Amino acid sequence: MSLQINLPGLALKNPIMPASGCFGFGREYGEVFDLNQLGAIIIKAATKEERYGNQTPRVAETSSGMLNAIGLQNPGVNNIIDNELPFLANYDVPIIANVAGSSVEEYIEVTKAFTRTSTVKAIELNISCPNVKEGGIQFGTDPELAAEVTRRVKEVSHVPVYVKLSPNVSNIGAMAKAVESAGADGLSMINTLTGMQINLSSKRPLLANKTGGLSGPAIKPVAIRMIYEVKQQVSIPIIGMGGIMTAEDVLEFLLAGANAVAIGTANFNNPFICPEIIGELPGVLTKYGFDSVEDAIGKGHEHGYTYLSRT
Amino acid sequence: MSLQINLPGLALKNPIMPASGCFGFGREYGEVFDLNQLGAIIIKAATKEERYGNQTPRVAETSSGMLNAIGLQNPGVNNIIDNELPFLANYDVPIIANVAGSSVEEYIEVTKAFTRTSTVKAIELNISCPNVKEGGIQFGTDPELAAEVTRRVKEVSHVPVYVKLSPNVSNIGAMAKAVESAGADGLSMINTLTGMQINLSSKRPLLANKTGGLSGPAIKPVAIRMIYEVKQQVSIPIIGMGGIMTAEDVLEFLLAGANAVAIGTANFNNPFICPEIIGELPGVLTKYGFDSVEDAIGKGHEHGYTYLSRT
Amino acid sequence: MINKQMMTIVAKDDIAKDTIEMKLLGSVNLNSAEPGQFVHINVGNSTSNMLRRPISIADVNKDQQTITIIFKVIGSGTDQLRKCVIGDDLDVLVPCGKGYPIDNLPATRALLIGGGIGVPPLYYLAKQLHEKGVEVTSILGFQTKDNVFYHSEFEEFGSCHIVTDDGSYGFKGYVTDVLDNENIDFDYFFSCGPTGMLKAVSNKLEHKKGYISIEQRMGCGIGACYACVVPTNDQSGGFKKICKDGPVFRVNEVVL
Amino acid sequence: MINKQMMTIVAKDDIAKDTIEMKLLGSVNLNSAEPGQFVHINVGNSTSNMLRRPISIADVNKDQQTITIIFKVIGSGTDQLRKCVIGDDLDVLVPCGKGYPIDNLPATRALLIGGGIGVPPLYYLAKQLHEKGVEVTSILGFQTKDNVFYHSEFEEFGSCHIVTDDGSYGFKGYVTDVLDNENIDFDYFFSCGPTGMLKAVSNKLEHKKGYISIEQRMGCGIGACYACVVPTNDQSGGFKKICKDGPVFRVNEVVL
Ligand SMILES: Cc1cc2nc3c(=O)[nH]c(=O)nc-3n(C[C@H](O)[C@H](O)[C@H](O)COP(=O)(O)OP(=O)(O)OC[C@H]3O[C@@H](n4cnc5c(N)ncnc54)[C@H](O)[C@@H]3O)c2cc1C
Ligand SMILES: Cc1cc2nc3c(=O)[nH]c(=O)nc-3n(C[C@H](O)[C@H](O)[C@H](O)COP(=O)(O)OP(=O)(O)OC[C@H]3O[C@@H](n4cnc5c(N)ncnc54)[C@H](O)[C@@H]3O)c2cc1C
Ligand SMILES: Cc1cc2nc3c(=O)[nH]c(=O)nc-3n(C[C@H](O)[C@H](O)[C@H](O)COP(=O)(O)O)c2cc1C
Ligand SMILES: Cc1cc2nc3c(=O)[nH]c(=O)nc-3n(C[C@H](O)[C@H](O)[C@H](O)COP(=O)(O)O)c2cc1C
Ligand code: FES
Ligand code: FES
Repeated sequence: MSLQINLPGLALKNPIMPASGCFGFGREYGEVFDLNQLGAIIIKAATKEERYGNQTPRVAETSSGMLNAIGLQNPGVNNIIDNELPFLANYDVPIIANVAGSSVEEYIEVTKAFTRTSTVKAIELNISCPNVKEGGIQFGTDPELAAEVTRRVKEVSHVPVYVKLSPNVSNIGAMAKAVESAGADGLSMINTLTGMQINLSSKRPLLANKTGGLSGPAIKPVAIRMIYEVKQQVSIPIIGMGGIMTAEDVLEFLLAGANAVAIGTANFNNPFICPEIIGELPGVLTKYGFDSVEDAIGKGHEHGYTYLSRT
Repeated sequence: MSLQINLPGLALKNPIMPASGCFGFGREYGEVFDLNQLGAIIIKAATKEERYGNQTPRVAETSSGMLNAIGLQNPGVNNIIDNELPFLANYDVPIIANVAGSSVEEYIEVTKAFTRTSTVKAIELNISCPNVKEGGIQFGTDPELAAEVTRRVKEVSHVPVYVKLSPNVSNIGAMAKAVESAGADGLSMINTLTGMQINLSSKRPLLANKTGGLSGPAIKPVAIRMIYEVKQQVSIPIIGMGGIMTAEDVLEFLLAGANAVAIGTANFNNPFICPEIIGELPGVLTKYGFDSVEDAIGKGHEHGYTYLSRT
Repeated sequence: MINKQMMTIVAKDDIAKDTIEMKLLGSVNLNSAEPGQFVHINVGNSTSNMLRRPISIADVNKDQQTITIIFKVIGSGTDQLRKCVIGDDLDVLVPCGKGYPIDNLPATRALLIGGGIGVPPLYYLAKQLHEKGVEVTSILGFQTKDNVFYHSEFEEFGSCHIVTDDGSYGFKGYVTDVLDNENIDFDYFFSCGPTGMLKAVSNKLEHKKGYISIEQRMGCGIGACYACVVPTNDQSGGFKKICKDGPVFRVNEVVL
Repeated sequence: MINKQMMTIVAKDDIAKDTIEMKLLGSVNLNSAEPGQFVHINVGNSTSNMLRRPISIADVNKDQQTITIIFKVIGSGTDQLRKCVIGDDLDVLVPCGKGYPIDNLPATRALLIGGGIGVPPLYYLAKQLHEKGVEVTSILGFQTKDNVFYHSEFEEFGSCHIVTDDGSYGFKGYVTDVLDNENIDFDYFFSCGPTGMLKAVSNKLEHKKGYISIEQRMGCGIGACYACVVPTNDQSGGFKKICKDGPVFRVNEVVL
């Protein structure tokens, strides 16, 4: 069965890729399985300069999920290009670079830096970072700021730009439409929901950063809803993510309207999850009557309701 | 140990109450345990006229949570006053009436109707309903609409008004401040996150209404974060809810800044959950060094960070 | 009165494909349980399978204070239940809903029509009717041979026609084909099964008195959450809660 | 190389209050496991306990291809682990991290200082040092008598001082009190325990060569997620990943 999917800039052998921040720059998982099996790899967020990130603890466990507040730790875009991308260039897998920043200028500079490598096949624009200049409002929660940063990044990018949407918004459709009109080639959704856990013994938030991003199966219904909603409002492709643990979950995302999917938290539970899901996907597609991945995309929008039956 | 808490209009023997929509009008759970044990009861949403609600299926199960799309089914405020409140008046438990509507006028009329009974001790203003006149935008996602409806309802209400906030917003603090300035006596948070589940066999959203509200432990980190955030921005009391399953969870909400809590989804898993938690709360408070419920409220905002230790 | 009790699994058998029969020993008296009622089982913990699963009472043994349930594994909850072993305790709400109102029914010849996993509640019903001296005929439909269960058990109470979709066991066809082909005499019918079957049966037997048992996804299982409503057929805009007013209804009482 | 394997629980014993010793039989060769390394155990399923739990390797039996772990029940994951029984399979990443680099260490007299549940990794270390002919002295601190474990096991390799906070077993006081009171001669020290203890030990022994083992909440456990970083002490703004570069570090290599 064909698992192939073609998206702007990305010829994917299958729709499965590790999500940004959950797979580093591939080295560690590369010791565990052959990365050539993957549809693509989304690398950890890059900022202009090296960043240490937040204090620890940086992760907490929640019911069917986890919180993280890594704080965009990374060696800076130039170090990534010089020291991390050459390793990934050995593989026959498209690399998607996650670009972060706290000002439009930083997003532009990071994107520009990536133009000097041919290893990166697409940009994932991470607009969930706070906009320092505008007083900490997230680019990801204001349609105008989001459109602005998308437009400016598109001007300098030599590869397609996928804008990664934050779910912490009142109107996800408005965000999607704003970045689509600003020229986004695709969407990537969803990033984490902002959450907190308070430790009863220490009587304070468990994460040193206080709040963290909620990921894992807990947020899957929110991801599915947002993708379903956005799919009806835009025509650019969607890389879906949020709580995927199984090949069935992948199909649910495809039905909702995702063209490909990314897997984050599940890697921590099972380092082999990506290749395992790739292996199981054809069987699941067949079981539910699909001949290819392409065939299933958006099919959750068509069918009439069928009643429960306990036969 | 004293579990008592006094909130505007509500002298609670303990801070535990069933959440709106998860306890009907108390009759069914009243057959299972003595309702006099409860701190308060928040009854199911009331609209002006009788409403049948959405088509079935109305519920779906998700990882550590559930989706519901009941659609505000209720017999209408007058039937509630005539046929449901007399039953609840037999108990020595304050009743909080959840008021819903799809226009400011409807909210006002429902609230006015409740002035003819003395059984209702407070109003919980459910602003998550779509505003039909303004084209379906939720009152709960627009600070100005929220303030407007709060102000108008306050004008006619003879009891304190707690505004129930929706978590489906970019900026929960702005919502909270808007309704506080409009005269809200308290907040109730959080309502459900909008989600969806797609059924793989039928290839369509499982709920007949397509989307539903996500509740249960999955959303607890979002609830804790929002309460913690709002607590720092307003001075009115907060009734906290979202995923409470244990007395430890209740303490986490108190530390985050809730003055009392409501329990929803957990009732379905265990019909005795409210009295059980009331029984366990004193032990949990003592274990973590508190002498009363009052003592624990907001204490998660004070302490410095203490390191992990595996002694 | 519904009570919440821990019930111990005292027997467990595979009786057909993915179909398991379990006997549960009660810790609180089970005498009030009626045919058509169900149990609401907690199959998870606080993070997985938040919602209880409704399963019909397939039999009650008042001497031993056990109830029998028969369930088919179709998803995560029933799969979890399948993993339980003899000796395990289950957290159960019992008995839920209203059963077949046979106590005051002037029935003399009853026809029972069950489909698939709708068959279990009819077994205890057949037994009770038989004890009351009512003549019982049953028609049970299954997908295929592998799914068939309780054929001989039903035959103890009267004649039993089995149909399968593919004819691999009994007659080939639907339960309604038996109604067409056999001239079964009865004054009341009782049916439980998939909605499609219930509709077909209700249409075919529209001038007969009967009761059907229906299902819907449930939240609370006790009548508080309004998840499981079904509109009534009387144009009044009324409704019933399947978990509390049902799952058994008079034929044509509710909209299928 | 880390591998993911199913390991069978072949022994399980309560050795102190809420403290369990388990022997796990590997299905993949365990010979490369070193003292100080840890295993990363999946204690849940896809919805509960998403994150694996890091537990130190307390001993390795190369003949039997088993490893021993000792853990204290402090939360939902360790509680889940406690519920596992002999014969159960655990999904384990093994071996993780870098251990105590004793192979090329010119140590002749080693001092081991452990606190509470930081004691387990020191056991396999003591054993290995002893095998290499290094003289081993240990100081082990526990809260109270009920928490003490492995006293005689450590005595097999040399003298072992036990302290408890309340004096209910061994000396009353902290591990650092033993350093003050006894004149222990050593060239290298190795320590594992709560951060407060590691700080006190590092300060007291600041002119000594030594290794400490530290902990942090982990995501991946293999170096990919940056959850478990610790800044290095060299003012360069550098950092180490505890799961991959540690959990063992040279004393003063990282900021405690
Ligand atoms: C009154 C009543 C009596 C029943 N009696 C029996 C019986 O005797 N034997 C038997 O095998 N089955 C019976 N069922 C159906 C049984 O409840 C479902 O098969 C079961 O809940 C499926 O759970 P799951 O976790 O395996 O499936 P999943 O699909 O994973 O369940 C997801 C959610 O949907 C609900 N759900 C799924 N299918 C159904 C369904 N058909 N009806 C109601 N809820 C459903 C589940 O309870 C759960 O909340 C009965 C249903 C009702 C309403
Ligand atoms: C390298 C290393 C080796 C360890 N060796 C041992 C050992 O040999 N024996 C032993 O009993 N314990 C050991 N620990 C601590 C052990 O990992 C925790 O006690 C355990 O993870 C707690 O899990 P829980 O679910 O019971 O607690 P919870 O508090 O419910 O866990 C919640 C989350 O916090 C994490 N967490 C909680 N406490 C710690 C901690 N102290 N360190 C790291 N993560 C934590 C958990 O892994 C989980 O992700 C070690 C920790 C590390 C980092
Ligand atoms: C530890 C961790 C680090 C993450 N870092 C990033 C990041 O650097 N950039 C980004 O866009 N998303 C980041 N994410 C979000 C994920 O890419 C993904 O959108 C989210 O976790 C939802 O998917 P999941 O439920 O499969 O994890 C991170 C998530 C986790 C858990
Ligand atoms: C079945 C169901 C019905 C609900 N109905 C209402 C309602 O009528 N009015 C309202 O304000 N909230 C309603 N809610 C939301 C709950 O009151 C509560 O805010 C939410 O479920 C979070 O709490 P929980 O996680 O403890 O369930 C409903 C929730 C559920 C699960
Ligand atoms: S399931 Fe709650 S009312 Fe029927
Ligand atoms: S736990 Fe992921 S890098 Fe250490």
